[in-house]
Amino acid sequence: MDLIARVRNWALARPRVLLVDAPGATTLRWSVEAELDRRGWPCAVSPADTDLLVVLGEPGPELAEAVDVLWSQVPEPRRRVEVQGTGDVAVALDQGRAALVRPAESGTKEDGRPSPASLLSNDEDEDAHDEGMGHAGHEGMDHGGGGHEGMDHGGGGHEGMDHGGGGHEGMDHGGGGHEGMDHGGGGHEGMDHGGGGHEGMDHGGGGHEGMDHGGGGHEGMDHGMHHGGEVAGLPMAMTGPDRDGLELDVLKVALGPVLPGWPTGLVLRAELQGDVLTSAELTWLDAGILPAAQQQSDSQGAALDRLARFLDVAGWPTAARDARRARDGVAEGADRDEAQRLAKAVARRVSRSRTLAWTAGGIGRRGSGGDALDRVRRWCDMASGQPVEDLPAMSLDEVAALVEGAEVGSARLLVASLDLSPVSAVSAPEHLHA
Amino acid sequence: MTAELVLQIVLTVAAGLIGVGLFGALSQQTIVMVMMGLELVLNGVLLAGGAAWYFLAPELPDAQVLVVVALVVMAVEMAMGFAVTVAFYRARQLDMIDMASDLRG
Amino acid sequence: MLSDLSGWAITAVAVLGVLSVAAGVAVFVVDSMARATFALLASFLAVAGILLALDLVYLAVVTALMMTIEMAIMAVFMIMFMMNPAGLMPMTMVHNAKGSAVTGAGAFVVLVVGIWTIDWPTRDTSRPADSTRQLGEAIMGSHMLVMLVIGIGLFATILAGTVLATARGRYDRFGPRLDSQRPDDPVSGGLRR
Amino acid sequence: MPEQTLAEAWGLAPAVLGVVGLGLVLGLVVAVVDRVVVFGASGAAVEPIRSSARLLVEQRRTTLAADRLLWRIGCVAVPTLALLSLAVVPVAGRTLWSTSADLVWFNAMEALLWAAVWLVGWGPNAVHALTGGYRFLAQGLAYELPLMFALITAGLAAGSLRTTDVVAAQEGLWFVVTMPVAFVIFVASAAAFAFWGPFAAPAAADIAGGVTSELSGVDRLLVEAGRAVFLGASAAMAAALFLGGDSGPWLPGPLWHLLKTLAVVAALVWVGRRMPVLRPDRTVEVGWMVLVPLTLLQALVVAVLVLNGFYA
Repeated sequence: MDLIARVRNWALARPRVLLVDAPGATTLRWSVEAELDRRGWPCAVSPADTDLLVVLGEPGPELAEAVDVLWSQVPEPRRRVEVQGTGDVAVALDQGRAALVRPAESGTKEDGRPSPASLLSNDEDEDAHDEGMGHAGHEGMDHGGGGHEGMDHGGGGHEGMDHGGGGHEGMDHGGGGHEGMDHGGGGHEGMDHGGGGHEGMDHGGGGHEGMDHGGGGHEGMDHGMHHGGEVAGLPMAMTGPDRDGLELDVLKVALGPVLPGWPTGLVLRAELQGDVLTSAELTWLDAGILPAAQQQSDSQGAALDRLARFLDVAGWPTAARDARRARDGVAEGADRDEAQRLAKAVARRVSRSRTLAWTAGGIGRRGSGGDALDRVRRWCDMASGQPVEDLPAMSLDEVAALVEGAEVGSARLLVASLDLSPVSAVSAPEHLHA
Repeated sequence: MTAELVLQIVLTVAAGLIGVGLFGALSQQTIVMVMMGLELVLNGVLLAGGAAWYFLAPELPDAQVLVVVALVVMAVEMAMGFAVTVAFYRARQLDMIDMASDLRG
Repeated sequence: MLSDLSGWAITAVAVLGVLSVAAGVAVFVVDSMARATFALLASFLAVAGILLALDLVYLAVVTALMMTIEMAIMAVFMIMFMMNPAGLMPMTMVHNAKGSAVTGAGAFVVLVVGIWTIDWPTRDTSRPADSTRQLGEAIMGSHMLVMLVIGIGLFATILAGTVLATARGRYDRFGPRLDSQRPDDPVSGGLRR
Repeated sequence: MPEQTLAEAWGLAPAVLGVVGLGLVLGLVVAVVDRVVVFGASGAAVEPIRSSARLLVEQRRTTLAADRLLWRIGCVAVPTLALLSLAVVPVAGRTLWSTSADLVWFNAMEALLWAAVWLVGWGPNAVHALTGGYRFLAQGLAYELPLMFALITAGLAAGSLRTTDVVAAQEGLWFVVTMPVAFVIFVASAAAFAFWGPFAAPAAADIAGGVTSELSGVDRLLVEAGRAVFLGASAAMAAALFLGGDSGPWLPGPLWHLLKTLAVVAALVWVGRRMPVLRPDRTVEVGWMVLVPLTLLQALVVAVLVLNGFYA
């Protein structure tokens, strides 16, 4: 037993951490990231990859709900850590890891939170669930058909998650994604129940918008889709026009509110065809009760942070790491010259990279002036301490217009290249860094 | 076991593949599924060609060449099938054979 | 010549044969498109395994190679076009099932009768040391016409397939006078922007 | 059939175990080198083993309405195929099993890997994973042909599809001298098939890990190990096909091969980690429009040299 405990301790010595920074917790995130870098703890990119879920600051109700969903997707062993202030970062992380290593305590009940067992249980459990629902002819479950679960990590509202089985309506109710998903395994195989709105999904990026027979979310009717006729009492897939002139199936997705390098709390709702986003719509969670924007005191640090997050999305880990280190050095002020040198080096490296220009150039040019790359280069200038011109602010609607018709990857780069913070949902100022 | 018996077993398998493939090609409504049926038939041809080479005439390359031809036919069938399906779908939003009965001449 | 095919090889051939037919049946039984496609791939791989046991290394490996690529592409197409990609709605999309079954079974019976009644001329002939070399020398030598026709046929297929499948021609990309500097594509590729 | 295979020389089970062990070592080497470049040197040798252990204690993730059968098949197939592709790489002058079409075998394993990764993306029934699967299909399709032509070019010069023959044909001159384009494209395509480094778009952070986004526990370990092993196997193959395999002075042959493999891995990681992930819509066009003609041209040059008796 002792040996097992030791192996466990050794194996989990560097847990992977998923950071969720509530609005206003930016500087807190910086210090946590610096601490993680010191410890060599890697950052997770998806809940399945996570050991420690670290929530920074105080999320609003909608974001808290999203974090709960996220938490439900984290496999055991797992631990959730909440960090409120800069002071106790190291302590909280240590406690989190210590709890993670202890096997007995990593049960799902510890938080008193209803944990969707079917997501986390092992295969046997899931099978039991399937059978437990007792729907005859419920084959589809096992054939991997139905609901697109986990479409977005921490996908906001998780609506339509009925454990019962009957009608659950699609997306138009609040939160992000996870439509067609029910933990009990019931509802989304709607054909058996004939109940409420049912949005079954199909894989091909095709949104089987199963129209409900009972009422409920008549989504998709207004997309001018065609009905393929009815089969087994259920209408067939809805399709939508796409840029290639093929009317293929569409899938409704919600990106956000928690993704790597993504402004936490931002939710992008769109229809996905293949990997092309259409009908994009951007919203902030907790839009009504957002705290006053934290004025970034240190524009150079802020630029480096944004640069690091963009580089995360662009998949350039070494440059992102250097940008973070430079940011921390600038913020802490312990070794300013060194930090400045690093900041200049990384800024030069990024702004002069021809591969980055080749791969990320030309995204989002349609809107106001420059493309994503120009904005990133502007940050590089800011990061190396040069004065830059102010950019006009960009509202969420403008961003959504840019995202329209982009692939998921381009959309991610585009959003990462913008300075979106929750306050811009109301007044839309881009911070003036001079 | 004699060579003839093994040959007959392998050929029976090939015949099974051809039979299943024929059923699929004739019964399925979706174009792509019809193509899968045809692929199965050709799969049987592959197998029969290989068995013929091994058991009947290994000194001649003809059976091997036949298998190569069958493979190429498969590739062509797939490519053209998908091209036709895409064109068809683009024009009419359908992918089922029965919906195109007006093409009957 | 039977010494070539050991007991193990015969067993492998029998098992793989059953597997290939079972996978072939599964293609039309499973609900999910992805599963149907990969069942077909399993059938191909089983046949490739038999070919491997029959000393046809190159053909076996090429079958696996080509069919894998085909099936991966097929899976995508299937999911694109089928309203029932993943068994969400179990439904049968067949017509004339009975007639088809009779035809299929009939073809099978006729073939089997033929197979088991013909007196196959199995001879103890010399086996080439390298079946791959035999094939290569054939299609580059005595059977070169086959290779030529195959080459032309594949090239024609590439052209015809592209023409059929795309809705955009050069006038869409470069403007009515073909004088546009940059092609007007939905997504700019890596070469021209 | 001049030389023995490893299976004949050592017995089947020891040979298979040996090759599997070698594959795991190569995978570990790739992971360690990668880690040294990305995170610096501290404890790099231990870290991949530690994260493997971490994944072993982790629970496997199940998602709703997953196509569990295909998902698990895909997860298991990825490392299996990576190891199978190692079966035709010469180790100490012998391959685990020798066919008359080794190069095509390697290529076929790659193609199967392609399908397996798509299954990993399809299986969990989640949008990010599926997007990753699509990306991998597009990427694999565009890099399949350049890789095939690069392999064939080496076979062309050696006049054989057998890897041991290819190594033997390089006694006078390493093939990399006359076919540098094929060498570079082979290594780059191998990285594309292992969706590693600049070709990691199918598993990139912008889609939350893509095909790997829903993997945890053993499943993730299998897929990640498969990627690393495949990259290691490809490096060993590149060393054998283009860098003369185990030829070299003073040191024993296998050590030379290992050193060359390490050099290829180091160069690949060093170059690959200097750039961001390349988006597939950019790389795919390069694959079709540049790399395919380039490899064909390379094959043409080599064919002319062969006819001139250059390699004889």
